[in-house]
Amino acid sequence: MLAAEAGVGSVAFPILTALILVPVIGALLVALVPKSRPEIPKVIALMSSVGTLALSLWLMASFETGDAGFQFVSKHTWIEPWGISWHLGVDGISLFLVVLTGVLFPLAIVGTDPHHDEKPFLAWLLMLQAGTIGSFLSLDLFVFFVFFEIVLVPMYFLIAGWGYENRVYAATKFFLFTMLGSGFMLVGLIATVAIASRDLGYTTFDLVEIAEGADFAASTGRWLFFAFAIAFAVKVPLVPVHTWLPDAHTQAPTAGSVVLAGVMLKLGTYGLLRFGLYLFPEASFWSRPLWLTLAVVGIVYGAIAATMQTDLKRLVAYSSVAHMGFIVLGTFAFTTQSLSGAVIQMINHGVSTGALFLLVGMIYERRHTRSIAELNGLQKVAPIFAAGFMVVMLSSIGVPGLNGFVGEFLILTGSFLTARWWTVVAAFGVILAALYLLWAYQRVFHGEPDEENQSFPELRVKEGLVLLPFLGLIVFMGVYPKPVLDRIEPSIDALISRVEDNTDFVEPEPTIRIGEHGGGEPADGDQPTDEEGDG
Amino acid sequence: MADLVWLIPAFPLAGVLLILLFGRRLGDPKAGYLATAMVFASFASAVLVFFDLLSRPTEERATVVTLFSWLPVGTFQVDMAFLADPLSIAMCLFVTGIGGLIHLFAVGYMHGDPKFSKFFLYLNLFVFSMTLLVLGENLLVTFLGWEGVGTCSYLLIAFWHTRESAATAGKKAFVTNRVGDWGVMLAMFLAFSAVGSLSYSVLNESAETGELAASTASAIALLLLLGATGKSAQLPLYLWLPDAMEGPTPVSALIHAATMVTGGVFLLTRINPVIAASYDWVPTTIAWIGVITALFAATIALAQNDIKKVLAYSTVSQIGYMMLAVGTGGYVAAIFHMITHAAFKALMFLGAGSVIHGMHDEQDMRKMGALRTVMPITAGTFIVGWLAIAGVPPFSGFWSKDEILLFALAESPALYIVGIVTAILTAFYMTRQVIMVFFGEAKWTSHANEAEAPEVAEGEEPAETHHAHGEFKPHESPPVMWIPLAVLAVLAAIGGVLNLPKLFGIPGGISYELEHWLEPVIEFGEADITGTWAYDNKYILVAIAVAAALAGIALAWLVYLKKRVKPWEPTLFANGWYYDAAVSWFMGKPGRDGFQAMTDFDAKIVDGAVNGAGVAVRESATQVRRGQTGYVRQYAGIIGIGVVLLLGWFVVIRGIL
Amino acid sequence: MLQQLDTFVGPEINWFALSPMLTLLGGTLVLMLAGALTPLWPKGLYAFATATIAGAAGVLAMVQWDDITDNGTRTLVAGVIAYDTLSMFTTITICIGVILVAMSSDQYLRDTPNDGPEIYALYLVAAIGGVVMASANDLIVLFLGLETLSLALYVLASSNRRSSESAESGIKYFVLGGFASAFFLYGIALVYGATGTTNISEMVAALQNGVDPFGNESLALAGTALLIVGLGFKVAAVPFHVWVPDVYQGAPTPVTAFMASVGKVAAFVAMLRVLVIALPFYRDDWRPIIWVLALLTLVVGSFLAVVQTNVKRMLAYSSISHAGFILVGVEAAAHGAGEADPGPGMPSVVLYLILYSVLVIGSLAVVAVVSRNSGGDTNLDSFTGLARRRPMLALAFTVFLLAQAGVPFTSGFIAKFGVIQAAVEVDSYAIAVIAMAAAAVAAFIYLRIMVTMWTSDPAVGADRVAIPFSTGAAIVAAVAFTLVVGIVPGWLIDAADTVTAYAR
Amino acid sequence: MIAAIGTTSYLLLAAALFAIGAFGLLVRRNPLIMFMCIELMLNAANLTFVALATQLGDINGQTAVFFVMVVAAAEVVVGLGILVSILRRRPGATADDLAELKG
Amino acid sequence: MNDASFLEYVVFFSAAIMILGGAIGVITLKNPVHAALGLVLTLFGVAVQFVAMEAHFLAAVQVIVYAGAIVVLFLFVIMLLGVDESIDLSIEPIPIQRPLAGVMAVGLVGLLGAAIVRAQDALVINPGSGIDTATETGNNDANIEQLAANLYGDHVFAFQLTSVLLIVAVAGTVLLTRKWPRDTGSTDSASENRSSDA
Repeated sequence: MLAAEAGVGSVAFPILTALILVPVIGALLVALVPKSRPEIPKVIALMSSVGTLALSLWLMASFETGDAGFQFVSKHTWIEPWGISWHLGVDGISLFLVVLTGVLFPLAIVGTDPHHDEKPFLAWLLMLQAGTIGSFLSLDLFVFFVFFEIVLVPMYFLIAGWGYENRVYAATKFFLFTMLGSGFMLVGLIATVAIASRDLGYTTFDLVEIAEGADFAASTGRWLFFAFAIAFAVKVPLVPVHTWLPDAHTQAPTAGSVVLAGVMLKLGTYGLLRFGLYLFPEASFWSRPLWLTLAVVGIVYGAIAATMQTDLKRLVAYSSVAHMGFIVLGTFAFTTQSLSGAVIQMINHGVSTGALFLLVGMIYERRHTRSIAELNGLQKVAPIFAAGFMVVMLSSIGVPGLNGFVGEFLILTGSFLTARWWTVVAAFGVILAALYLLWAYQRVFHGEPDEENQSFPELRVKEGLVLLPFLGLIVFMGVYPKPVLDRIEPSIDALISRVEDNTDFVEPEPTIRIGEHGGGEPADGDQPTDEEGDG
Repeated sequence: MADLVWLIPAFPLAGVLLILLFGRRLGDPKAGYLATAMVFASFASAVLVFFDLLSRPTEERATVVTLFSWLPVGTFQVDMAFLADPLSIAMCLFVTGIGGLIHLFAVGYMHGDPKFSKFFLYLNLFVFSMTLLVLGENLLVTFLGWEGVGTCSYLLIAFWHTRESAATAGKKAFVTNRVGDWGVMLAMFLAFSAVGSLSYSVLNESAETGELAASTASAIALLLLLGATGKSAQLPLYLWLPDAMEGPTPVSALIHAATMVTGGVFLLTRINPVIAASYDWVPTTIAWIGVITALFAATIALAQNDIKKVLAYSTVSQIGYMMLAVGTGGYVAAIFHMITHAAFKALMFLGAGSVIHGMHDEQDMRKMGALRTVMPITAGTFIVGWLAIAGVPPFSGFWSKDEILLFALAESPALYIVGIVTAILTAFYMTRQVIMVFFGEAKWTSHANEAEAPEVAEGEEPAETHHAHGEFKPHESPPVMWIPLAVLAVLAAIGGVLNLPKLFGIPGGISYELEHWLEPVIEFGEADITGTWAYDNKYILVAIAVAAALAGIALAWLVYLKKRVKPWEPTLFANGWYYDAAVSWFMGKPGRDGFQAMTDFDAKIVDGAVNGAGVAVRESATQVRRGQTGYVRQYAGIIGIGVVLLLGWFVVIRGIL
Repeated sequence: MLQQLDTFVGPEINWFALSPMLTLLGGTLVLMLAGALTPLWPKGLYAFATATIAGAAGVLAMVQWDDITDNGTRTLVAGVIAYDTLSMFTTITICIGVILVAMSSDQYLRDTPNDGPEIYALYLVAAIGGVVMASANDLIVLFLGLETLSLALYVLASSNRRSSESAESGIKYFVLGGFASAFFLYGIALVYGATGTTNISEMVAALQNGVDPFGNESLALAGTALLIVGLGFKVAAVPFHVWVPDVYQGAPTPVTAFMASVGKVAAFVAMLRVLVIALPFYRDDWRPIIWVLALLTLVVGSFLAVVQTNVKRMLAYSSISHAGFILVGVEAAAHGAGEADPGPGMPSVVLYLILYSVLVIGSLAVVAVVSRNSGGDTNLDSFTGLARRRPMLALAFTVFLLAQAGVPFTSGFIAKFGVIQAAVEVDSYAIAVIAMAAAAVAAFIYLRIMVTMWTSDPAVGADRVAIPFSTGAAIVAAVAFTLVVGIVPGWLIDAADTVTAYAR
Repeated sequence: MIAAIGTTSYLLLAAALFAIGAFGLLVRRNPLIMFMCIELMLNAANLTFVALATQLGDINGQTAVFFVMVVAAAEVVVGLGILVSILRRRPGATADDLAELKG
Repeated sequence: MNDASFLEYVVFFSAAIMILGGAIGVITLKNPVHAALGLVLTLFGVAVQFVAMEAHFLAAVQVIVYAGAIVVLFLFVIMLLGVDESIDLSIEPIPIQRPLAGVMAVGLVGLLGAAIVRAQDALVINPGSGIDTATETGNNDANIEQLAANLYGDHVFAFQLTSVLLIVAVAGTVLLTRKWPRDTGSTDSASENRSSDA
């Protein structure tokens, strides 16, 4: 039913392809700049990334609100003998991830500077952007896998080349961990195509055609789904395959951490939506107790681990584990609220955690330490910096009125309908989040600064300008998320109805009572408190 | 007119933005006056709305103003909407009114503080959030305010963040409140799954029409109660409030006495139909939590020497009374007491602030005494507050407390007895405080250095705060500070008129004003307990209450002024029944160890497994590598064995078998 | 007597069809003669001539490809040579290999110094052997081709007489190679006994119209076992891989490249000929063996590579694990062996072969360049900070390594993808998953080399490496091929898909 | 025509010869003798070929033997060439002495 | 059994003893020269078996090429490098080598033997066109002629391939035996080329 709208709103200009190509071209140009002109690369990188941002904003502007299907679809045969086509499209789920990618990279480029070899650094960064955007846009299994896999390379080089003391270990761990995961996905992906081709009568890697045309036997679908899910679980990351994340985050250069937390982790959750729920509705519904449990474990586990970290960056990394747990919880709760919450939480987590990493990076720039113990009293010497950190932190804690709350609350509200007890436990994550972040804040910013921290410089103008968009987004998304939600919801509804078509799952609709203002959908007689398909 | 309700939060918000932009330029004291002006403007608009509602027939006294759709997802439609109805407006009136006075006081109190403008930024932000809390049309907007005031209280408690104790207190307040918020959030989820909406109208309506299952209603009520215990500092979550006294005194007055801490009571009142719809034991639970907290806190207050700590515990105790009222159905009484308490407790806190100000940041009552001579206005106003809280007629506290005790007895004698005992204790420890501070002989003449009293050293504020004052000599505060005191004193004195009972002499025309006003929101009123023994014998209750108050005062008089009886201040009370200590120990020791263990598990076991795999590969490879000896004959041997195995497979297994 | 001679009529020989081999042969003779008669050729001319000859052969092969697509496949010279796209694909692959190796050899040989016509002649002869192996339709011919290739490689391996390692590798390779080919020969004999012929076509016919399936089977099975031994040795399948690390490390670097490309290609195609084409009748017997061999090869190759410190040796072990991958493809081909549509197995194998050949030649060419100024030392240390000294060279090597790791947009990914696809389509998931896991393990060494090149500063006094032109050209060509195929592989896949229509 | 002695006897003899050759290659350290062992194995193959050719009445087997002999000759030439080039430098080197490359 | 078959037995077993004895000699005799002589013995034995199987031409080639050329080459190299008896066979430096070799040898014999024995009663008799032998056709050259026809007929490609093989041998030896830097080596290599091409 999604294929039906495929092609709607497609424009003459292949904007999606352009979104991928602009960074690539930028990267090549940067790489080609002669060593003798060290100032040029940054300019080029900035131009290309800003160009990408502009394109993504244009995409968002011309996006058909209320259209559940894929838009701006462009499809060209790529590898004909294998039935692979360059098939791109964007829907409510991927739209804002693309925009987020477009927003984060210019900020990362401006806000951080590598200490050596700026040229390759920028080139890799742009490559990374192309890869992430590509994987968000691709509607062809092969294309998706290609991009999903290619992002490892730039990230690997960013960490290994510009990271901190243990960078090589962290980078290698990250690369191998993810590659191992995606190995399973590759097999599963090919198997999916092979089995689907038996139903379709022809071989194609086209996501939509497979999803529409093929119906997998329950057991088959489950195996295939798990092959995919392993890769995504590693990427998200879910406990217990999360241990690459703290190392990668801690060792990565600031820009790397920002991008890693901002967009790359989303590849996992996005994959779960697009290639789990959409491609294998039956299997993902069947296996949801597992995922819900893993998600909740991740929330609590990550929060607890974060509490006891002594390294500020590591703490933020573990908080990412917890936050991503929320997203997975929402994904596998199968309600409009939880799924919309999951999608919007991807954006919000990208913004908040990205900003947090940026700030931690600034602290490291100034003090050359990430150890919480060595930092104290910063609020006295750098109040504005502290204020910025405070706002970002509050959004990460999930204080209403800031963006972090919107996602978490929607996820929990929706999950409560279908996964009550998991939600009850997950809600503890909210308490723990306050605990570890405030404690860290107190240790780092409160108290009297000792002599090392006396000379801590205040927020510089450039840094402030970089931070400003983040703060703006944090407040805006917290106060008025409606425009975003409106664009997300149709795709989510389509996704859920797809799950309902393929399983005995029925999304529980709470009773809507007379006298309810605001446009609620007409009530169906579902008993609100009962939990369909649960347990 | 009532559509302008959005102005009420708008003004403080504007204040926030203005100070955010120009605060540093305005500086001390202009920023303060700006903030104050904003709050009073908000108060004015509240008054406007009030009269608008008043001009309407009773049943139409509710207007919903929807600004925009906040979280619209499928069936989950939450608007940023305000509900202007008697309850919310009543709350707004005293929140903004008293808040304005406290702002004014703070201008004087915070004079000279380097972060003067930031202080008022926070203060305005708080008022904004508080108005959101009370005006919220649905649980989520209320929650927005709820969390907002929590955040502001965190910021303000930790206002002097260079002080470790302040920072810790702030964190403690936030986290403890979060525990309560957990309940509130779950309540919201439950409400949504039950009635598909978070708006109070829908929720209450469904509760009244009985659509809401008793089980669900009870669950919602209890979860919200958990939230209330957090926000309103009841057992078991009260312990952040005493520490919150680390904040500047106006903060304690505004947030931790008058307004925020009553949020829980307000919330429960707001959803009173749900409580009504739930099982009978739910309100009873609320009542008992309230009354036990009241007694518990009162006992602790007996033995405190920090002037603010006494007030803090008395606040906890008084809110306990309100909870008792809520639990026994006396919602009006609860609101009534909330308002009167707001007045007199704010008064007393500000008085205390004035004293501290005059005493140059001395908080230990043992170092005071006879201050009435040097700061008469403060003393006078404080005494008014004292009489009010002690429950001496005709001061406001008497009426409200009496109303609550009436409902308590109507519910069960046990509640009543505990309540009366608490009343006696209240009168006692307040008298004790008044005597220690304003009467007796002056101990400040031989002002000892801070080193003697540790908790004083703790209560030390940054020296630069009061550079303005010269060498030590208690002095009266400037007008900007005592004018609010005076106004509040008046309110505290005559506050009772809001809801006079039908008693001797009192003309019926002016009685039960508040109850009539709240009629549309709260069905359950005094009318519902008519026929109970308590109702028929009001006079006796009044007599008992007065007697209790006087008894407490007299006793304290004997003990602390006449020194007839040796003071009885057990360390058990002084240390708050060691409850705080126990909790802190638990969090610090086993809790922390548990977390550490989990973290080690992550580092050693989970990550260890990953690295272990790597090591395993390397090790096994090193072993296999030994086989590659470099001897060509051995290579041939390996090949030969391979040949034999292959032949074995083909000839034996495939061929022969 | 006389009239007997009159009655004798030899088989008609389609000279055109044999032209690639004849070109190579003629080139060999020309090189040796001219090289001998005119001792001093201008530098690099040998390499150039070799490349030209190989190129000519390759072009001829392409021409014949068209002929085959038009007129269909057939067998030549009394049915001992298969004239089909499989042989042509291999021929082209081998020619490409020869061209690149010759180009990258030039400077190396002059440094050794070991310049002269012989080595190039041997390249060409070995190429002939490889082509014959790949297109043999008769086991005896196949054996002769194998020996031609092997003997040439033995000599080439030990050709650097300045280095004792080269000599050692030569002798090791020779002893073990002779050992293995003896097994292979004996296997041929046994199969001959079972089927009464060495000709593949007749063999298939004989087996299909079922010679008594009980008795002879044992001979044929034993023969199959020994054939697998011989071929397994050539393709370096564990446990017949033992020679690979030592020989690859000891042999002159270009020769190593030649072995890893041409040698492997010929051996694997010969394996396809023998097992898939000649013995589909016993596929259920030998498929499990291939499965096990693939498993062992993947695991041992990847694991042992991790603990190496010498880049050439690393590449040797990685080539073993690549062989494992190709064996996965062979295993997939086994499922459809002998049927009308043999499935994607064979195409995936030949695709992997051509892509991997270019990769490994390119990688070893870089190694050769780097080891020039480190005095032939190929330890990992000599790559330290290469990115600082020679960014472009480091970049090229990075591309090759990433491709070997199977990163998208490189030919290596296409190769792995094809093999895994083939395996999955015949439902052998287990080996596919194992292969991917092994690839992840093997990726470790590529990362290690890359880290050494990029993230560490060069040792003091490590001067910039001079990149000889011909080698540079070879590397550039290899990089271009790697990336182009990585991005637009369709044409090559189409070509590879045709090999399933083999002649027999 | 092989009335009395069945082909099997020849084949068994060849198998034995083959095994002996293989065994020798594993136990002898002198490279020359290792070569000889390879020759033994090749001869075993030859014997097998001829016996089977006679059995099958098919001349191709004998032709194969002819080729094998050529191969053997070439192999020995090359092998001895390599060997000489080594032993010139390291007289009396055994196969075990050539074990610098390992691991 | 008649005389002919008895004679065959004698021939077969004596030849078998020669073969195995020679082979044992090769792998046991310490002195390379003796080993080479053992090899000769084996080769003669094989030749005898060829004769017994009426493959006269192969028998002749066996004697000439193997016993003649190859063994002589061996002996030549041995002389060139000097006979050394330093290697003591009683000790085995690689511990498990001999057990390994034993296992392999036994395994080979056992498994191949098993295969052969199982195959024996199923071996088809003369399905092929048959081999012309002097005993059947009076023509003494029958075997040679048939072989020739087969060689230049069906196997002509292989036959030509052997020349390539020889080129390898030549080129290889030239490469291996040439002295560096290049000097006279070129001329003789050239002459060898010509001879091989002929």
